[in-house]
Amino acid sequence: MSSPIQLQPDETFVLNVGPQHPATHGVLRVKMEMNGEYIVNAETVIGYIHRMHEKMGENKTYPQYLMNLSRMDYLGALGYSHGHVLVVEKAAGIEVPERAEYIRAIMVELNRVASHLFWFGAFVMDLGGFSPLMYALQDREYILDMLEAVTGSRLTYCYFRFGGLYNDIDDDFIDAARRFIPRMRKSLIKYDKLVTGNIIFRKRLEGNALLSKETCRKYGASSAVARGSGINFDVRKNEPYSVYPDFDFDVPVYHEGDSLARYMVRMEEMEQSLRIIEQGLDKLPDGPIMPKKKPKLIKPPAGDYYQAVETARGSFGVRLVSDGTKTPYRLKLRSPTYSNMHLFDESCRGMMIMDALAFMGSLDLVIPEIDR
Amino acid sequence: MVTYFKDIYSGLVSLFIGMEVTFKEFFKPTVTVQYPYETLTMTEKYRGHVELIENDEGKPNCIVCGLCQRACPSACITLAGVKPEGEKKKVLTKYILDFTRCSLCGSCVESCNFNALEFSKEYNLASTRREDFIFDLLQRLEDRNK
Amino acid sequence: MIIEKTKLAFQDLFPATEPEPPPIEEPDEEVEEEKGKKAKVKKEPRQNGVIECNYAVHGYHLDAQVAPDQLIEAITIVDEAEFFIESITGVDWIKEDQIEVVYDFSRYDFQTCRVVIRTRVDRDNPVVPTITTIYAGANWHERETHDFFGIKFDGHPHLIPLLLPEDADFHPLLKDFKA
Amino acid sequence: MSLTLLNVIFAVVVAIAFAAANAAYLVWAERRGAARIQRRPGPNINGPFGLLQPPLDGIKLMAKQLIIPGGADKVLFIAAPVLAMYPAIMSFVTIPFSDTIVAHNINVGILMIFAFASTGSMSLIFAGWSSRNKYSMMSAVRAVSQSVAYEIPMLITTITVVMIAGSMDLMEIVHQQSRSILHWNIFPLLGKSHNLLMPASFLIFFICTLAETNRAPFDLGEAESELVAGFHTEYGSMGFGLFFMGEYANIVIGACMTTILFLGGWSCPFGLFPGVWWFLLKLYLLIATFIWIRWTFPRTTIYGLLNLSWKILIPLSLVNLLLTAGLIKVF
Repeated sequence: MSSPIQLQPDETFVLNVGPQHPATHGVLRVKMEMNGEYIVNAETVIGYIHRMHEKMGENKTYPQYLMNLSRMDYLGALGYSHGHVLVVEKAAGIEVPERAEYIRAIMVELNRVASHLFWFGAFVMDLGGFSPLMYALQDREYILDMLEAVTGSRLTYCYFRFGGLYNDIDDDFIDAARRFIPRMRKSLIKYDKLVTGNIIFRKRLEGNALLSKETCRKYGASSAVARGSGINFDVRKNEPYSVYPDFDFDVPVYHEGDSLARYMVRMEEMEQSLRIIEQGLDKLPDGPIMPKKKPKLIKPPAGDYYQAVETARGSFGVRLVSDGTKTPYRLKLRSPTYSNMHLFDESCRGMMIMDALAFMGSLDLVIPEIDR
Repeated sequence: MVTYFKDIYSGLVSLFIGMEVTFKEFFKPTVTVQYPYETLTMTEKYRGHVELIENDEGKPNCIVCGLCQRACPSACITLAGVKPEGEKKKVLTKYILDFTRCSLCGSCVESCNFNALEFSKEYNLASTRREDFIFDLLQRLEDRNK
Repeated sequence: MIIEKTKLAFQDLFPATEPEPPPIEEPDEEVEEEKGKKAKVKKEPRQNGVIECNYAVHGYHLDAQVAPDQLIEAITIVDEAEFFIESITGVDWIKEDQIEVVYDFSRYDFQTCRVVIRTRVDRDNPVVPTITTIYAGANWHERETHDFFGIKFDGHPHLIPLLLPEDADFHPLLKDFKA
Repeated sequence: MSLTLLNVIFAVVVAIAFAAANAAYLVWAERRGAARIQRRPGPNINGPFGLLQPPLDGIKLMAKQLIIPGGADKVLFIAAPVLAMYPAIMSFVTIPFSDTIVAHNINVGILMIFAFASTGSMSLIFAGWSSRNKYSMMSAVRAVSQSVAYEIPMLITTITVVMIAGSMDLMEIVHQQSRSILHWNIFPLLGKSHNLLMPASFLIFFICTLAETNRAPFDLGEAESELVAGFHTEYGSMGFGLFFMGEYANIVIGACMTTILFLGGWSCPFGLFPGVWWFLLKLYLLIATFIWIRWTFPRTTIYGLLNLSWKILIPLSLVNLLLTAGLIKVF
């Protein structure tokens, strides 16, 4: 008789979670050293879908690189494009018409809601509940339909242009967005009843994976990971960009630092995004969506430029080093999940595998965005 | 002891609330589209792969300036044209779109100053062969006019 | 103000370690707006020192260039001031035969201050000390920078390719890299 | 009823057919039900309402190759899916569907069913052990602790019912509840016990049934988002199919037991027209609840599950047992 796995009480074994595992939502691999169900040590292995976006940035002209940003994060693509166009506009000194900025903000927030909805569904699915995913996708479809009608694509938008936008929005979009807000609020109540209040769900997440402020700082965590640990950090508030200072919205902060806090932060962020969309639609000014005078060839003056934006997954930064030519000299993309995921190795030690995977879900991972 | 029973009670209630939600959803109509049997019409601004626009005579508007070729980030477009004797404009003889590399960014359509390119509404593209996605747009234009 | 405080802390680094500080202090007081233009004109590699930058133009407040051996001290300053690590990256200045390692830091509170710490090393022997002892989160960033630029982080606990395949011996973001 | 050879063969064939048909069509019902809850149509292409889906799935599974992973323990690997199916089929032999429809009634029917049910977790252990897969192994370990934890409250609750009925004969238990809804063991007003905590007992039994059959929210053995597919990760083709069918057959057994012990078996709530239809109605309502629960709740954790059992279910069921014993003595 051949002997399967030998398990001695003091012996550990290595469990490969991934690269193809249902809980990793992509090609992420975590090498877990396990003692029974407990994780002794974990090492995350990333890079399975590394595409070297940064090198592409050095080889392509500025407008040609636009479409790459939306390939970084397929769930909240517009936020990333926003960071890129903002840094290039800042570097090249392109004025953006106010209407364009408002539309950008509305679109980014819609995209953020869509992204959070998908995260919500996938997270609950990680925990074993399947139906909330379907409900979340119904609402998300509505957003994607709206975005498709304007941008022409459903996931990998190439909508923002340096100085403005590709398309203007029409009344249909505004109507649809206005109809969406009450619908989404109703859905949020439904999710609250179905998931947030559920005793099984709460028991699983309360006290799961406590992250201290210090850990967040040392790893540079952002988004709900930081805000769930009592750090009031949102780039939209801390370093206001675009037209965000015009909007009245709150940053939900929870101090527990557990997975439930991270969950609650994201759920409340959706409501805040709805508020921004509402205000954006009310305040939307008339005017052009592209500046009158826009340089034909974008050649930012030599120098070093940095722009951070708050995407659905946290603080996304673009560092642009220009040498005054039509291609960037160096384009660094600072992806938020990269830092958030880095936390995982250290924090999951001593956890049971099911808690660790719940923790992983609460980090809101999008693997192409980590790997770039 | 009181909290013990309270926990059990509130836990049970939360479970029943959840079940009530799914019970209500059970009787609502379905929202999905039965894809091969039902299809959706694409919105006006939908971006499928690019297509040539024809003029009144059924010839492409393209004047072979090559701007789209240069604007393309992934070098999907290959085009060629000749200048017939006695004509001012070039005439398009070849327009190949390598759709395997195209990311539908729209740079080509934007860069075109002669209203020669548009997005198609084609989204039912599937094949097991790579060559099927290398489109001869001129051919497609002729096929459309047949 | 945190910007002033951090700047002063940085300035302390330079006279102490470099006996003959060239005109570093001058750029400090320079009008910020000119910085962008100045950088274009400047051919010479920048002298070590700290510059206060125009946030509206560059997107960061303080820009400190330090020598590799001052790095740990500089990072300790930002760590003590409770900055969080944003990213680490490199820039290959092939014309000057140097690689610049760039550390980005920012703050969680509302005293907005973005700090960039850079250090330059020779392309032939790119070695900088690791900062993983101070910021645990620098681990992946340093590995990534090692992947892309071949910079060796001295003392790094696990310097193996992260994003590139594990047998990768090339550094794609170097300007002389040919695929 | 004399047990002839013909009788036995007939009973076994009917039991297998019933179990298999139930398993197959419960998959369909589950998929349709889940789809309705999620506002999709579910399988609707093959046949009217997709009714041909289960046989076609079965054909597909049977046509596939059974892959035995290298280094696996072959005998146990093959035995495990069979073990998953057989206790369910065996249990059907003794379950009374009505006064007349029962393959073979024995006077310790409850004992027999629990004896077979406890071998069910053996199949998970065998599958987990023999697959030589870490996920399967972990799933098997979970399955053991789960079945140990949940058999206790389940048995204690059953003892409560047995005490009320004074018999371990399933027929007898049903007969005692047969007059009206108020005589059912779940509603204790006119029954023998007068124990007002019997609804809690019913709930405990129901939860334990969910846990024993590895249904969500207690599907820790399967836990597809953690352990890939748990004990049947390495199974393909009909090996997987048998596990799948075994799961549903076990659900049917669990629901049958709940019906018999607490819901009065084939008796009508108003004492009219007792018969197998009432039994089936109650049975399928319970199964619908199983499906409904599965598509509503997230999964528990292994320690949450054990806490629930040891801290809540076992004490409560013990209290209930003592109370019932006392009340029987009093009245």
